[in-house]
Amino acid sequence: MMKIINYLDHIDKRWIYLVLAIAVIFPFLFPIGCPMKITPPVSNMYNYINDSIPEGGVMLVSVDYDPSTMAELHPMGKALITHCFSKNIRVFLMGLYPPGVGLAQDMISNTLEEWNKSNPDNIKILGNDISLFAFVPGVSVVILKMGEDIRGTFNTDAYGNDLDSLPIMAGVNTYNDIDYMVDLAGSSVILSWIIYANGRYNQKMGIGTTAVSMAEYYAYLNSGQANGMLGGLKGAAEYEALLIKNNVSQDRNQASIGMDAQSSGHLTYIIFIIVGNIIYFIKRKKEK
Amino acid sequence: MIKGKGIPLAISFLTGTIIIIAFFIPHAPFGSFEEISLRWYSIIAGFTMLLGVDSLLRLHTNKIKRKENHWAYSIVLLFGFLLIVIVGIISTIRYGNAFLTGSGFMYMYDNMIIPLQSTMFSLLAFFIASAAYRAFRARNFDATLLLITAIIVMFGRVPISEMISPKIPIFTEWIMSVPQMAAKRGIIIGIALGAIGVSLRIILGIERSYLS
Amino acid sequence: MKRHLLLFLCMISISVFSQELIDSTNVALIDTAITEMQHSGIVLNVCDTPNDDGTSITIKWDINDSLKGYLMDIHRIHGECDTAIALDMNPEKGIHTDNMVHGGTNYMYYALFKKDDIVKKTDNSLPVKAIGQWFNKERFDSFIVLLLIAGAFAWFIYLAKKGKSFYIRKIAGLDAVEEAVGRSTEMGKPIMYLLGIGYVTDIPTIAGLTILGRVAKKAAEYDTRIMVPSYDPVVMTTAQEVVKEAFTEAGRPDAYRKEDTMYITQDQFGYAAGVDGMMMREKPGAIFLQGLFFAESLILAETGYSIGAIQIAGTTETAQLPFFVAACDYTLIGEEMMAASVYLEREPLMLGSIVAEDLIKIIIVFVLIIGFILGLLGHGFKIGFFTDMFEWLVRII
Amino acid sequence: MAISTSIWIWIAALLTLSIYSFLYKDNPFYKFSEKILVGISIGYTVSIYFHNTIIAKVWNPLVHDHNFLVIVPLILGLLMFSRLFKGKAYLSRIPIAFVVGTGCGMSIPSSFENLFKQVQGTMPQVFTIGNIIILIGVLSTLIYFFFSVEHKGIIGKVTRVGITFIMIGFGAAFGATIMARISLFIGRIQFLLGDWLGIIS
Repeated sequence: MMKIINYLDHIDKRWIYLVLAIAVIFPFLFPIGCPMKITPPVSNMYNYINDSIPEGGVMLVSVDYDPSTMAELHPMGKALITHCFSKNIRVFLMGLYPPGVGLAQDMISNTLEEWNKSNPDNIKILGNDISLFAFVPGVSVVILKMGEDIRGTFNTDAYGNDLDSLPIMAGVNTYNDIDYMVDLAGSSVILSWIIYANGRYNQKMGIGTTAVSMAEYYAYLNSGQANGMLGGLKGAAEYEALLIKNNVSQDRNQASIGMDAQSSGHLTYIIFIIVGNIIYFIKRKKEK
Repeated sequence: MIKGKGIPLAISFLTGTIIIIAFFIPHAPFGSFEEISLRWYSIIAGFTMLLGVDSLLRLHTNKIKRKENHWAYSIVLLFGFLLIVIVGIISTIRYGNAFLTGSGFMYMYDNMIIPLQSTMFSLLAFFIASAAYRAFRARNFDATLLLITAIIVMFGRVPISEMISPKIPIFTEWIMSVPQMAAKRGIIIGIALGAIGVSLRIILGIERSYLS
Repeated sequence: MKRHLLLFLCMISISVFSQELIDSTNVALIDTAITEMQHSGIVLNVCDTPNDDGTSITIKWDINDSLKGYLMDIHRIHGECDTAIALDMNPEKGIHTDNMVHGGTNYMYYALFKKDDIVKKTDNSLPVKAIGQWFNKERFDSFIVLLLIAGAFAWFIYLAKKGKSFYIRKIAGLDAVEEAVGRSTEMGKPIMYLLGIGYVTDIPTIAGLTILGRVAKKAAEYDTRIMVPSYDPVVMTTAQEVVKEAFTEAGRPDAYRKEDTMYITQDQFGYAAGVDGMMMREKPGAIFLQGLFFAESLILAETGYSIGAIQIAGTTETAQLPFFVAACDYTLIGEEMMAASVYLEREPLMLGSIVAEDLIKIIIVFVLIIGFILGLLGHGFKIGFFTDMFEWLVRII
Repeated sequence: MAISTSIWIWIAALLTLSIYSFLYKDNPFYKFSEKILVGISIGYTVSIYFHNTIIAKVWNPLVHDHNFLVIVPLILGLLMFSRLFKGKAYLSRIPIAFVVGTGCGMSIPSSFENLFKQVQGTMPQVFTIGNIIILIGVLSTLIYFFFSVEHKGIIGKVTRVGITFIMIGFGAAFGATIMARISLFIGRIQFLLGDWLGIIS
């Protein structure tokens, strides 16, 4: 018995790594398909976009994260864009920091390709249905300036085209012309959006954030400053589940599959902590 | 006199107090002080960063010169640095702004920095696993409490827990929005007061170790 | 700060914007000449923007349903000069700030409401001047709190100077410093002190540097090596000075080794890897992690645990604290770490400042309790008077 | 989906794999990728600093607006490099003093705002058990941070409650952080299996 305990106590780290890697990769190859319960903050956002934005309406998504949180936030952006495409809502993307603009571009090319492949009867075009504003430094200043004049704030899109020349810009001048905005970020920049865009210009908005930061923003949901929230990979997965339920997209997507992996990963950690502590206690008892 | 700490202490005192006063006085010239010093701050603080980059590059050029162990990797580092700077300059000349999508600079960012950085951070998932097994011990009441809460939260945040009981996710949310929030508020208030304390000690010159 | 930034940017944007718009303004004026001008019942209320530096005027108007679907232009009149300061605005905002005025000059404003070819004009407003204020009334509450804190600081520092001694409670992690240094000495192992990946301008790094001074002094007294691998060159040279001073204070300047405070690399994971390797080679008996730590905290703490060192950690980063608590023997949490230098130094002036912080905490505790009672009586038992009191309290905070 | 033919995806995939090879043991592939990451990311940071600060806050005001005041921070910044010269290092205290002084000056008003916000947030508008527990938690945590009172008797018991809240809070944060890290790993797996190998869609 003690031999096993000793062996387990001094086990090579690499076995631990291997167990975790297998636990996370396995669900990708053999999906489990955990059922998903939809939480109110997610369904609120979904319903608002689904019911309250008219056809041809305008949605703004600000991509304010960097690679370190992209795994959680990227699927949210994709799900939101797909939803807007299906409702024929125009989507604008932007980034307050340089990394966000790069990530937003990736998001656009991905969703456009996927959508046009599976919906040949409703082709979406860059510049007509979706666009990405150029990067402008200034963060909260940019948010404020958009309330005065969006065209004057950015001048061009991220591909160097004059905004005035884009069909998607028709009638879009300030926040008044944007029906809904979602900020995707893992940092406190969400607060700047809430304080300036919502506080000063009454922009209707939703939040997409990481699992770590979720707890901070409940207060803003309660106060009504934001009407919906997607939290972490789970939030994204719930949104995808809603899209599938309403036949917007057919197959399970990134976040939903990721959720299986997340589940098995968490269970692995829990088992590690428990086993590690059992060994610790047995050894301590023996030492006494 | 110039070599002593007198002048720097006076500078800290003056800049600190002026900014605090300017916070309450919108009238010129105070109104613009905060904005000006913020701009200066970002310019000067950037040089601290440049100094670090300079030391790092110097460390590696020296390694190459002396042909120390693994000096070839230092060449890789310098190559990476020069590559992105040159690409950045070329992109700026071609597009007017290196941060435009489609410029070579952003291409390097998207396809090299993004994957490398996120992979680097994801290594932590493995280190946490090994730490969970080897270092996170319920050695006392506090640590036990911490680990139990962590296990509940990890479990409650994934769909499996719903299959066992729908109450588990609700309980997890409650932990996040009630006791977690309370502790966080307390700690934040403490840190805010502590920061005020340290700031005042520095402005008043009681704390001066940073000038060594 | 954000106010000023905003002001500044609005100024820039409007200056760029207003020049571009001169032509379109003319067009708008021609329009008004062709169509029949109707009089609108709207009145513009203009006033100096409060709490600013005297370069803006606030224009307000009442919103009513008759404005639905209209777009609004606002014009500023100064002598002969008529300038459009806002074009095609949605009137539902009810407020606009003109940031392009000079202090002390009289201006008048009027607005045009447009829909299809109907244009309604308001009367010219009363003349108004922009005046800079000497005190920002919105920040009165902050001012009072500042006075309170500064007063408390001054009072306790004064008491300390007069020779009053203050009590400071036990901080377990700091009492363990002696034990950790002692045990390292017994085992003949060095001590390792990590300042994290902050710059010398970050407050946690500064706090870490002061604690370093105390720990180094203990190390000098016990005649034990202290190693400080650093992330930033400025932090490194500062740490060298701090350690040198501590050794001199302890009367052991000969034992100081400059090369023990070394530069590793300014790269988060490179630093973690470098320090990790050093831990495995040198097997320090005690490891201090005091400063600004991010994702590397876990890697460092786990390696330290695996080599069996006593670990004393401290940071203000709430996301990293759990890892420290789980893997280290002692952890200084947030404010404890900022107070640590005072605890170790026991200098009367510094102690005074800690007591002052506590006084503010007591005030906060009382405010919270009073707020709770008022809230309970007001909102819980619906007693109007207490509701008002509660609202008043929330408002002043 | 089939295996990718894009050269960039191959580069990203190979770099990703070489970083993961570190988990087996330190090796030349890992060292190569790590060094290239460090090189590129400091190059990137320097470019950002140059673009957002030097050009926008020094060059433009100097050349276009003839605002010569910006020379002062520029000189102060350059003084920072005196650290590298023996005997002149004391000059770098001046910019450090300025930056630390400004930082402290600014941290005081912003700490106030934080304080006010947190205190206000704790004042309950509605009476639920949750709000009362939050109040108890905030008060006891705050009392834990009292330094001038001995933690004995009633205060000792209250601080015990405070530390319990703190540990529960840490446990929750701990769980959430783990969740974020594993999401990152999942992201990389999706890239490797999906974008690169095309095994999953």
